[in-house]
Amino acid sequence: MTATLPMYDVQAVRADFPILARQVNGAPLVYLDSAATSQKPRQVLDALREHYEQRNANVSRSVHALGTEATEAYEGARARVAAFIGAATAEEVVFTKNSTEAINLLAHAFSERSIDPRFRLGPGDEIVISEMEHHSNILPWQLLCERTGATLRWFGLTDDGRLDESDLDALVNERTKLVSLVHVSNILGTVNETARIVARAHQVGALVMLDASQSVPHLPVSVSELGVDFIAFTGHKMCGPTGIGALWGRYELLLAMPPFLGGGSMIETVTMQRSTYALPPMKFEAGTPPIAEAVGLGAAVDYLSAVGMEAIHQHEVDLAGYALGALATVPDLRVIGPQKTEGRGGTISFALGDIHPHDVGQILDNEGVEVRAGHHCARPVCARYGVPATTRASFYLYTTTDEIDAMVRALEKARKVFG
Amino acid sequence: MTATLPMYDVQAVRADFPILARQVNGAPLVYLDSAATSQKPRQVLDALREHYEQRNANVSRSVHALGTEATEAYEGARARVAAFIGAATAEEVVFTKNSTEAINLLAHAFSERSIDPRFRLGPGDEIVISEMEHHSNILPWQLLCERTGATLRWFGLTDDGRLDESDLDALVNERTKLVSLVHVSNILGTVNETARIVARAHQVGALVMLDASQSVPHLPVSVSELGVDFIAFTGHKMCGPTGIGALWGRYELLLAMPPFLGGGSMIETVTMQRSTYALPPMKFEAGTPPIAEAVGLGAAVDYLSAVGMEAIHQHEVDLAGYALGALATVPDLRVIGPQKTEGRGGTISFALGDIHPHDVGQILDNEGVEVRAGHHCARPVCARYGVPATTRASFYLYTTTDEIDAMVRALEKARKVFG
Amino acid sequence: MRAVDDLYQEIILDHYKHPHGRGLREPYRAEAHHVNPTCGDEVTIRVDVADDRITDVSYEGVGCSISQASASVLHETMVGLPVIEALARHDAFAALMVGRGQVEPDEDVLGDAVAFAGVARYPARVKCALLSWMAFKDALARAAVPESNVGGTS
Amino acid sequence: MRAVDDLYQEIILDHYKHPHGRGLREPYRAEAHHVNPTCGDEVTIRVDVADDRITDVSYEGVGCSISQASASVLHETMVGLPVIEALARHDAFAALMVGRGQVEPDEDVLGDAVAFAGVARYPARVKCALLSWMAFKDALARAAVPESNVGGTS
Ligand SMILES: Cc1ncc(COP(=O)(O)O)c(C=O)c1O
Ligand SMILES: Cc1ncc(COP(=O)(O)O)c(C=O)c1O
Repeated sequence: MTATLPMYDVQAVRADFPILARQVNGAPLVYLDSAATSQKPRQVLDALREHYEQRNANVSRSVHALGTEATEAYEGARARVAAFIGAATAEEVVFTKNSTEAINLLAHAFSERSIDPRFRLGPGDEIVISEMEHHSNILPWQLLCERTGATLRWFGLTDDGRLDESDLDALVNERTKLVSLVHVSNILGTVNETARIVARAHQVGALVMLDASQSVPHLPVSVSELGVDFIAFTGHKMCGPTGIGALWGRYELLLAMPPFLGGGSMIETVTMQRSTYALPPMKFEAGTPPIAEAVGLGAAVDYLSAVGMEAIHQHEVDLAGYALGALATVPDLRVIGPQKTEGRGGTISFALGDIHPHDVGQILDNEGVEVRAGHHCARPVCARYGVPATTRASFYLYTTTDEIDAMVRALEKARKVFG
Repeated sequence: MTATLPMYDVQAVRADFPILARQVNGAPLVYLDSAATSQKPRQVLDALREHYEQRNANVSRSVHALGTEATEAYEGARARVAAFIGAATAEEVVFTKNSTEAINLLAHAFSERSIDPRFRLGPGDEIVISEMEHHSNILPWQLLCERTGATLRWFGLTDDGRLDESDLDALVNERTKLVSLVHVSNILGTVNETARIVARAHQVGALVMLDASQSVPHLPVSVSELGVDFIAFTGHKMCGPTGIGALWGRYELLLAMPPFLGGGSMIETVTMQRSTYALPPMKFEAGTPPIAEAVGLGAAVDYLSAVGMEAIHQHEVDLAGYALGALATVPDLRVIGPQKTEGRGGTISFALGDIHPHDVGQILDNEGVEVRAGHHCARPVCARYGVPATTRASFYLYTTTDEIDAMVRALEKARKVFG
Repeated sequence: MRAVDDLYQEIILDHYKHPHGRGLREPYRAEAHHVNPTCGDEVTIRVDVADDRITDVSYEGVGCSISQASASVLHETMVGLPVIEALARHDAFAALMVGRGQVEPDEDVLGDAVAFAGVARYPARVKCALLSWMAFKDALARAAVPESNVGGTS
Repeated sequence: MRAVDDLYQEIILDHYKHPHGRGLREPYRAEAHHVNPTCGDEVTIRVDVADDRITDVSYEGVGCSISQASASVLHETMVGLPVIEALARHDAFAALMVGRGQVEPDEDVLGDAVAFAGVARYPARVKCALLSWMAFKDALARAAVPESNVGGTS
C-alpha cells in the first residue's frame, strides 16, 4: 500500500479550495462526500463574482454592451463545456439546471404523437435502464412509461457490483427505443463498459443515453469515442456551481426533438394563435438561463483541464486502491461493489457489521469526517444487495490518503459505541 | 417635475451595487434594463461566496454537519421567500430555475388523465391568458393545449395599454379551468388590477395564476391579499442570482398536483416497478436544487425588505413620473403603454419616430445608457400596437433621475444620426 | 467522543440494543407504515385500544439506533395510557424534537423519552426519532374511526 | 459619437435612407423568409436566376438600419453576378461578419459590403447584417432545385 501518490500535488490542489480549511465539530473537515456534490475552487468563485460585478445582464436579447458581454461569457462557457466532453459543436450542449432536468428533457421528447419515429413511443415499445441507476435515471422513464403505455425493462446486477450483460440480446431488442444507463455508479463506484451495449442498441435502432453525472467530473469523457447519442451531467459535482447541468445530444437528434419547456428565448416567432421554435440549443433553453452558473461551470472546466482529467482519474484510482486496502483492516466491514480498482472510481459503499449507516455517519461526523449515509438515491441497488442503506465515502481531486486514514480511525470509534 | 426624491437615499443604495461603478464605452454605466435582469448588491454576492466557502454540501440527504448546515440555509431561504410574499407556510414555495420553469410546472399539472377534476383538461376546456403576456406565459399554455386539445383564449388590450375586461363574463366561463395573467407587464409597465378577474374565475371554479415576475421584485406582494392560487417569480429580477425562481401555490393544490420532473429527492420510495412521491414542495424539486442560488435569493429578499418594498415602489413610481415628463420633451417620441403614473411601474416602452429600436439602443449604448431594444419576449404586444419592436427603459431601486436625464440626452443624439 | 454523547445517551443505546415490545402483535385496532424518504428507513406500528386506553403498541422496522430506540421508548411510554394522555405525550415529544434544543423537556410528561432531548440539536436525525411516533399518531387516528383501514398503509 | 461611427458608416446610413432595389418583384425563381427571433426583425428575399447568373434580388422586411442597409447592399452587389461568384461573395461577407473584427475585408470581392466591417465588432448586430444574406443563400439553394418551394418560407 503506497501512502504517497507521486506526480500529483494534492496539497497544491487543496490550497485552491477555501472550505477545506474549515473545522467540523472541532476537528479538521475531512470531506468524503464529493459524489453528492463537490467543493469549489477559488477560481470558480472568483469567476462567479467577477461576472456579477462586471458583466451581469440578460443574454441573447440586447444590443447593449453589457448584454453582449454577458452573452459572450455564456456562449463561451458553452463552447468550453462542449470541448471538455469532445462534442462536435457548442450547439450540441443544452444547459439545464442539473442532470435530472437533462434526463427529463430527453424523456419528454418521446411521445405517441412524435413525428420522428425514433421518438415515437407507445404500448409495445420498450425503454431499457439498469438496476444500478440513480433515481434521476429511473423516475423520468417510469413517468414516461405511465404517460405512453411503453414498458420499462432493466439490466440486473452481478454479485460483484457490475451490470449483468448476460441477457443483452433479449433485453435490447427490436422493441427497444432507448437504452439509458449510468456511466459511473454513484453508489457502487462501478465504471460501466458501454461498448457492447451501445453496439447492440444501435444495431436494433435504439438510441443510447449515458447518465454521465459521475463520469464527466472524474474521468476524461469523449462523447465521440463513446459513440452514444446523449449524455447528461451536472455542474455541482464537477467543481462548478449548483443550478447548472447539461444535456449533450447529437445535433441531428436535437433538431428532431420537440421543445420541452416553453417560454422566452426558445421561440422563432410567437402569435397568440401559434408559435414556431428556435434551433437547438435555444429551443430547449426557455426563460432566463442559469447565466452566472454557466460562467462558473466554464471556469470549473478550465480548472479541471488545467489539473488534467487523466491525472485526476489516476489520483482517484490510487485513492480507491488505498482505501480498499485500509477498509479491509476494519473488522466486520463489507464493501458493496467492486472489490478491486479495475473498472471502478473513487466512490466506495460499505456496511459496518449491522450498525446502521446513520449511526456510522454520525460518529464519523463527530470526528469531522463527512461521509454519506442512506440509499444515495439508488434504492434498487440497496435492495439488490440486501441492505436498507450504505455508508459511502467518495473521493475527488482534493482527497488525501490522510483523510482515508482519519475515516478508518473514526470507523473504529463507531464500532466501539455500537459494538 | 421634481428632480429629487425625498426620503429615499438612492446613493446609499447604489453604493451596495459594485457594477454601478463600471464604465461602458468610456461613459459611466447607466443601467436601465432591470426588467430584463436586475443588478446584485454586495450583500447577495457575499452570501453566495460565504455559502460556497463555509457550508457547501448537498441538501436533504446527509446526516453530516456540513449537509445539515446547507439544508438549514436552503430551507431558511425558502422560509424567507415565503414570508416575503405573504405565503401561509414555507412548504407552499417550490424552488425552480426561473419563472418559466414555474409556469411550465403548473402547465404540466393539467392533463386528460388527472384524477383531480381541477387539473383535468381536454377538448372543450379553456385556458385564459391575455395579449399582454410574456412568451413564458404563452408558450406553456399553447403547448398544453396542443397536448390536450383544450382551447386557449385571451383578454385583448385597450389602446392605453390595459387589459380589456369588457368581455370578462364571456371570456371566463364554465369551461375555463385556469386564468393565467401577468401581474405587471414587462413591456408596458402596466400594473394589472386583478380583483374582478380573480372573483369571476373563482365564481366559475377556475384556478388563477399570476405571472408575478415583474411584481414581486418591485411592489409589496401578498398572495393572501391577492387571493390567487398560484404565482410565479424569478430570482434574477429581484437582486438575486440567476438560476432560481419559484412557484408559490396553495398547499392543498400542490398536494393535488402530480409530479413534473422525476428524479432524486422527489420520491418517497422507489422500486424498479413503481415509485411513490414525497410531499410538496419536495415532490416538485427533483435532483439537486439550486442551493447556493436559493441562499442568494434569501439574501436578496432580506436586502429588499431592509430597503422596504413600499419605498422601492414609491421610488419607481416617482421615477416613472419623472421619465414620462422628460420623454414628453423629446420630439417624435411615443410612449407605448399607460401615459400616467397611475397603475403603472417603472418600465417604459417607446418608439422614437421611425428609428428602429436597435438603432436607438445602439446610440444609447455608445453613451453608456443600457436600454433594451426588441419585442421583450412579448411579440403579441408589439403586434397589438403596430410596432415590430420597442425601446424600453426600466428602473429599479438604484435608478436615479440623473440617469433618466442621460438617456434623454442620448435620445437626442439618436435623432441626429438617423434624423 | 465530543458532542455526539448528547445524542447517544446510555438510555438510547440500551433501548436500541434491547428493544422493548418489538414485533407485530395481534389483536390491533389500526396500523400505519411510515418511510423516511431520505434514508429508506421504515416502520410499521400497530395500536390496540380498549376503554379509551392504549392496550398495546407493537412495531417492526429497519432503521438506525435513534429510530429503533424511539420505537422502543414509544412502546414503553404509551402502553397503558389513556388515549388523551398518549396524544399529549406525543405532542410534547414532537415539540421537543422540532425545538432545535430550545424546548425544555418535561420529564413528568415524557418519561424515558426525555433522553431524546439531545436529538433536537441534530436536525438530520429528528426525522429518525419521529418516524415511529408519527406512524403511531396516524395509527391512533385510524383506530378512532371504527372499521377504518385496519392493516392499511399510510 | 465614439466607436459607434465605425458601425454607422456613411455608406450604411445612405443605403438605409435610400434603399436600392427594395420591394418584392416578379419573376423570381425562389423565395425565403427569415426572422431574427431575438428582435422580431423579418425579411423576405426573392431571387431570380437566368443562365447561371443572378438576374434579380428583390426584398421586403422590417428591421434596423443595419438589416435594411445590408439588404440594399445585397441587392446592389449580387445582381448581375454569376451564381458561383455570388456564393463566394456571400461566404466572404459571412466570414467577415463572424470574424469579430479579426478578418481583413477584401474590397475586390465585397464591393460596398466592406462598409459592414465595423459590424463584426458588435456581436449583437451581426445577426442584423446577416439576416437578408442568409435568406438570400436559402433562396438561392432553392432556386438550384427545379420546381422547389417557390414562394415557400424557410
Ligand atoms: C412578465 C415576465 N414573465 C416571465 C418572465 C420570465 O422570467 P425568466 O426568464 O426568469 O424565466 C419574465 C422575464 O423574462 C417576465 O418579465
Ligand atoms: C449517477 C447520478 N445521476 C444523476 C444524478 C442527479 O444529479 P442532479 O442531482 O445534479 O440532477 C446524480 C447525483 O445526484 C448521480 O450521482
